[in-house]
Amino acid sequence: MIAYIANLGVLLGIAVILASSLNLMVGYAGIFSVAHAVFYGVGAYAAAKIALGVTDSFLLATAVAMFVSGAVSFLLAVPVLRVREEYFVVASIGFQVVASTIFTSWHAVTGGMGGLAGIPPARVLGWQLTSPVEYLILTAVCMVLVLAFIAVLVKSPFGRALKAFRDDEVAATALGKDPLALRVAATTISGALAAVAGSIYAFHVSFVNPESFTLDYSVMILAMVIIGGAGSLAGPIVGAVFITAFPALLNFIEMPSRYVGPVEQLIYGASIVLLMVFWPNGLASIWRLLRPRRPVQAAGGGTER
Amino acid sequence: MIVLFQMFVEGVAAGSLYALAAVGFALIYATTRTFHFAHGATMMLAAYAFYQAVTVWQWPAVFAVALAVAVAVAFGVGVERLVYQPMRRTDASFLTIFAASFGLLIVATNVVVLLFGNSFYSVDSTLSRGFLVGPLYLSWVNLLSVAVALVSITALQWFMRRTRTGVILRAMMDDAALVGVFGLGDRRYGMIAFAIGSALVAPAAILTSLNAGLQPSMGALLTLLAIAGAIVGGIGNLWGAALGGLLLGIAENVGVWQLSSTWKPAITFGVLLIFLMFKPDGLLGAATRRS
Amino acid sequence: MAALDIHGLRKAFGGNVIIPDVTLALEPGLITSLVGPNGAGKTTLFNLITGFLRPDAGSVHYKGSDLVGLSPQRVTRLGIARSFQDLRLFNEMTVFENVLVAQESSFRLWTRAAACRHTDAVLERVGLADKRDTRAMDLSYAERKFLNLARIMALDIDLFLLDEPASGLDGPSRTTFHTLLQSLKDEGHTVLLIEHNLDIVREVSDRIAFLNKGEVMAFDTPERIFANERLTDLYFGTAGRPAEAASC
Amino acid sequence: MLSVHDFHAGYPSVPVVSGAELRVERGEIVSLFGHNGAGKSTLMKGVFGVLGDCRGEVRFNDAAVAGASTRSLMRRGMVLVPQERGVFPSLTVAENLRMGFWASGESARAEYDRRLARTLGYLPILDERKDDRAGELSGGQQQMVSIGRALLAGPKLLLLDEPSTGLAPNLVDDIMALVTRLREEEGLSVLLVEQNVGQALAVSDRVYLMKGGRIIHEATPDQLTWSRSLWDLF
Amino acid sequence: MKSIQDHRRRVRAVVIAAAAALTLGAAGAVAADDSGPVFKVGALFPLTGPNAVYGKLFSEGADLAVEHVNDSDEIDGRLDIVHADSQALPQPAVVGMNKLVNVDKVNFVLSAFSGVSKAIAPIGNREHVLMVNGGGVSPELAIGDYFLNDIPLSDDEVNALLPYAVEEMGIERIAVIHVNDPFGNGVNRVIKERCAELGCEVVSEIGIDPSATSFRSEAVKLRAAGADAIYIASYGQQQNVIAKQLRDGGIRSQLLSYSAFGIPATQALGAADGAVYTSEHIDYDADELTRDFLSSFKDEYGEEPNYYQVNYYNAVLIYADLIAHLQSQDKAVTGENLRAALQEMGSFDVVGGKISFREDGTVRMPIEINRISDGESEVLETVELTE
Repeated sequence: MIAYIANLGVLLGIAVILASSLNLMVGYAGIFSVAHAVFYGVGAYAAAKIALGVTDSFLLATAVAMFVSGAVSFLLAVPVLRVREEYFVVASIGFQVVASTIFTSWHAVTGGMGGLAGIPPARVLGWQLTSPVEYLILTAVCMVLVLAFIAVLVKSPFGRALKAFRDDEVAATALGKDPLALRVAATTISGALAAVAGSIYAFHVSFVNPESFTLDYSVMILAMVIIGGAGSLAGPIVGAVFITAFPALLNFIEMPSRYVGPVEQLIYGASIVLLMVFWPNGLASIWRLLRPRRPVQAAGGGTER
Repeated sequence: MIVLFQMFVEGVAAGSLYALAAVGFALIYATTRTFHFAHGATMMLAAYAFYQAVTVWQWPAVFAVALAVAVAVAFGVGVERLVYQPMRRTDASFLTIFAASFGLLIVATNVVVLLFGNSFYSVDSTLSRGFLVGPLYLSWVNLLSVAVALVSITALQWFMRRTRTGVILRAMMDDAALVGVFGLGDRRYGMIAFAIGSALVAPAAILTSLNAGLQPSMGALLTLLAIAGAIVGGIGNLWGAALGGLLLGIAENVGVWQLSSTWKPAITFGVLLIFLMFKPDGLLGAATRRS
Repeated sequence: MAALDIHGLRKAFGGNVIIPDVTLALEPGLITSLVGPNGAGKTTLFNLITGFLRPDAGSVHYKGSDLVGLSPQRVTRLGIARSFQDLRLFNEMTVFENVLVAQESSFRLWTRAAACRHTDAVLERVGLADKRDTRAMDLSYAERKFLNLARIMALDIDLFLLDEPASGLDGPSRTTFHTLLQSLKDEGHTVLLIEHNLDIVREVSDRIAFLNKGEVMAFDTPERIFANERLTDLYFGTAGRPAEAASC
Repeated sequence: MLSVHDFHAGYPSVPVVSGAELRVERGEIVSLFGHNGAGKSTLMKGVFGVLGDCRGEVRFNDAAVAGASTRSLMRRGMVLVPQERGVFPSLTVAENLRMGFWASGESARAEYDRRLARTLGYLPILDERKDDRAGELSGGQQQMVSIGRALLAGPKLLLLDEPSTGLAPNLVDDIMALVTRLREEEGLSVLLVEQNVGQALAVSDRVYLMKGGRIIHEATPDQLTWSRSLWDLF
Repeated sequence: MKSIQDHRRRVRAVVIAAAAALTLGAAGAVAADDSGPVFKVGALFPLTGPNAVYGKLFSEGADLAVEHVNDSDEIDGRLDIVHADSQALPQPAVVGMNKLVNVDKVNFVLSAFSGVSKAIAPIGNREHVLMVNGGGVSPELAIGDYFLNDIPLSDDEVNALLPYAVEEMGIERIAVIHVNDPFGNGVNRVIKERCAELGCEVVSEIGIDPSATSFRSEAVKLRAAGADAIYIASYGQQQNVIAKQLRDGGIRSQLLSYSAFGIPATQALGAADGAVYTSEHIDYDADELTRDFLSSFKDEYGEEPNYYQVNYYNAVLIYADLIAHLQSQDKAVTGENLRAALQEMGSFDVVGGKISFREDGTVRMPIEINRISDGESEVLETVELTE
């Protein structure tokens, strides 16, 4: 039982890292990406390659994974971030599909659908990780580090500049902020952080193949951010917990096995719809409700220009 | 060379259906600003309705087609009325509408799984059989695809130009808030846009089920193609969307002439990416967009 | 040398020529007011100078380089900052953050203490020190106007382009505003001001540029501009006379 | 024709219009002057039912219409010509005009033809360009489309929101002349929001001055011309 | 072994009795057997997603076997089946596997699909859980001490089919359309190797995306290739779409495939009529056990079993045999002991006859060559592979 919970915990930690890193783009930089699984995947493949061919050191593999994934997201960001926001959503979908095809078809590097198997257990500072609980600890540490980094980042000058852009792009530009540079940086950092999750995944599951990094999963990561509430630190965490734990909870409902899957998915889909209709600010906004309501934004001369 | 030409023919047929889906998506998006990710679910539901009517209930084809259209329209109008309109009233963001729409796709897919199971169904019909015309293989499904697309899009063109509702819908595509200033843009028009947009995927649903059969995941891919087509054509321009869909169908089928089929998705969406990078307003987009 | 040298600037939108030809040279260290009827192209001129719009023709020389074709952020970094008529504050951020974000480099993980001190000093100067941690959206109208000003004052710049910074201000706030503007001038900054309130224009300006239909009709000292009846006619219209006669 | 009493509009924290009192008599041209942000447009849109959050009493044609929808106001004959030449750029001029006709709830072909003929009589330029896309027209012509579209709605009271924005003065003169003609020939009442004080004063029967969301002064053009309150305002 | 034979004889009686009890409306016909330990069989099948159709098939075989074992007194205690959803994808499979191993404490897991098997094998090998695959046929599934395949892998099937196709059917030019995954690529590779030996020519190789649903342009390419036969190496819904679109596209060539063509949807597909495919040979007249299975299966599900159902039925029987073997030696039923018992016992009496495993965990079985005609399969030939 402990091992099961530990295992769920690892996957939850991975989801939290992915959702939080995506939130940097969605919630702070205002870039709506449906390609986060690509960076997760690139990170996982890079870590797997290092683990299989060079060293089982988790730290080294993760560092390389972050670099490679950051570089890939940089390459995506530079040309594509010039387009308008709803177009970027579509561009990222396209990027995701192309990347999935590359994962599947570039046999020499990715092993195709067969993937990369037999990844050795991770070694962290000389310590060989074997049990699920040890992986849970590793995941928790990584998650805390990533969250702390994001927390520092959004309170830093960099994060402030992102928020300024989110609030008013024209004003931020007039203050000398470079929109493209900031967004490219946010995307690159976000991609590099997703690679941390990828590295943990690769070592934990010891098998990597394209089926874990699909468009469906990208959409799901985005759903975590939106359902939890974009633009806050707590939002993606709440969203990741909700989406990861929800199907696991439904598992305990008794019903004929052939109905389990569809009914589970049905409830999952319906709850997304209901949440978005009745609670569009995300689950994390429950805390905000406890605070006094702030007045609606003033017109501020917006009616006459 | 004949192979290439045959592939082109197949591409035009496939692209005609994508064009219909893309026009539907573009109409819905441009008038209501709803990123209707569940557009493919409409197509899937219509396809299963058609299958049920024609194969299980053995209805005459005309009624089965009518049922498919009715189901598509009912789903489109239903989600507009029950999900999107309440969200729009609270000024929901692009993202929340996207997420809700994604949820709808999951719900619709799994309702179908519960009702029909996950199996592959095919509709027996001689329409999908190929026949030789000179050196070319044609099939009625392919010819019908092109014909239906031409007729539907021409009819829509006429409707949007000549009828009161059509002109008001076009006005909404320009500036929905301004239509509100005239007290014209009430909820009905959103539902009309959804009704038309959804009805347009019914031919795709029927012809795809004749050609490639039915499976619950059939809607998801069409959604992506519809969105991609609308973007390549230029959002806000229906005829651009039609052209975009057609182009993607041709690219997808001709692209594998020399390349391995495994790169097919990359070809289609590679075209999309290239368009976004070099011509972000799409084929015909710039004409109607205001700076 | 002029602080800003605008030469032959032209801008049209579609068939609408908003600015046919503007030539204007700002003298360094002076406050110049840009006045003129609505639609005269004042804000458009600001947009052309600061890179938000690209002129169809002409040049804008600043410290020896042509600003035409530069992005807005480049123009700002060269030392020209502008404010907006509709303020465009960062509404979700606090007063302090609004000012801090303006002056610090974006690519830094730690906030420098010097930046904080500078921010506090600026807030002190515009009288918003006690609102330091209030969110911008919760400020009163006048406070928002001063925050707007504080934000660009925190930048390290020479030339201020202010778009109606005092509109809607009441008496005491106006005095504060006047003092602020004067102190900017005393520090050697050059200011170009769009302002409708002629009292303020008269009080603060060293020069007035009168813009009409996208052309500089007059550029002179306030005294001489106000003495020119033709210009005041243009600005206020000529009520009582038939409307047709108003066109020049 | 129109009377507004104790009218509030805007947002809880920042009332843009508070306690406004205003009336427009039949066949009268009334101007509303005020600075940017004074609340002129907000007042006008509030009366017209475009803004959600308004309080107060509004009577139009002797009926209480506060909170009435734009749709019903249009059908009663109150028509807004929005700021910034709100035309539908990809619709043709004729289609733009037809939008106005539909908004009045009419559908009879004969009535449409009658109103169209009258409108084109006032605005002959629209006849020449009726099959062109409105977006291809110049700013002045777009403003004509906007007014023409309002005329097709068969207005009794025309709300004109800054019709002169961005237009050359001679075009503004044309518009003011048109407004006067419409009053003379059609018996239209007009509520005009304008920044071009001079040209607006010339056609107005009465003016209100607005500041900080309140109406601070009511006067006839003669009383106002060059008076101190105008100086205070500008 | 006697007990198994016994129980199978009784199965029929029990099923009939149960049916009778139900008809009479009497409740509680089968008394709960509380005595003895419960042995859990983990079933890691796709219950959702496009491959759920297989999950349903696999479960039917396994469920029936559990029922039969429990109705017998072969083992002391009873079997219980625990399902987990793999979605036929590695990540959910790993989650499911971990749940089965850690929460349900199973030491025996039924696996299916090549990707899933590759992902879970390291866990099973590490935790000493015996895994049996009865569905995946990738040539790369010899993966560890605790992993067994009771289905012949696809290289066996190709090795049986090609000589027959070339010699008996006169096929000289073969085109291959295969899924771009380990299984499809493996089949493609084996076909090329064997063809070179047999003197036939591979005229076209088309790899397709596992999620592809439209094969318009592939049909064009294949038609242009002018092959005598087209080998389809896909599975699930996709193989049906391929067959249909090839036929619609005017291709009249012989269709060849492997055991995946045995699913009912393909058998019933008009476009697959005349296709020749291989499957493991199951002699439904082999012995009483097989005949009993056949009749009780028809009673239970109202249709003929296919070999997938047989494989998973057999896998559960093997588990029961291993438990019985350990219980007879008074050994604990642990993963290690199960594996040791496997090596001791060597071969098993299961539906279709005796089977045994090679050192690498693959099964040694005869292969059948079938032809689909009018919605049913007829056996053309049975091939004993020589090592």
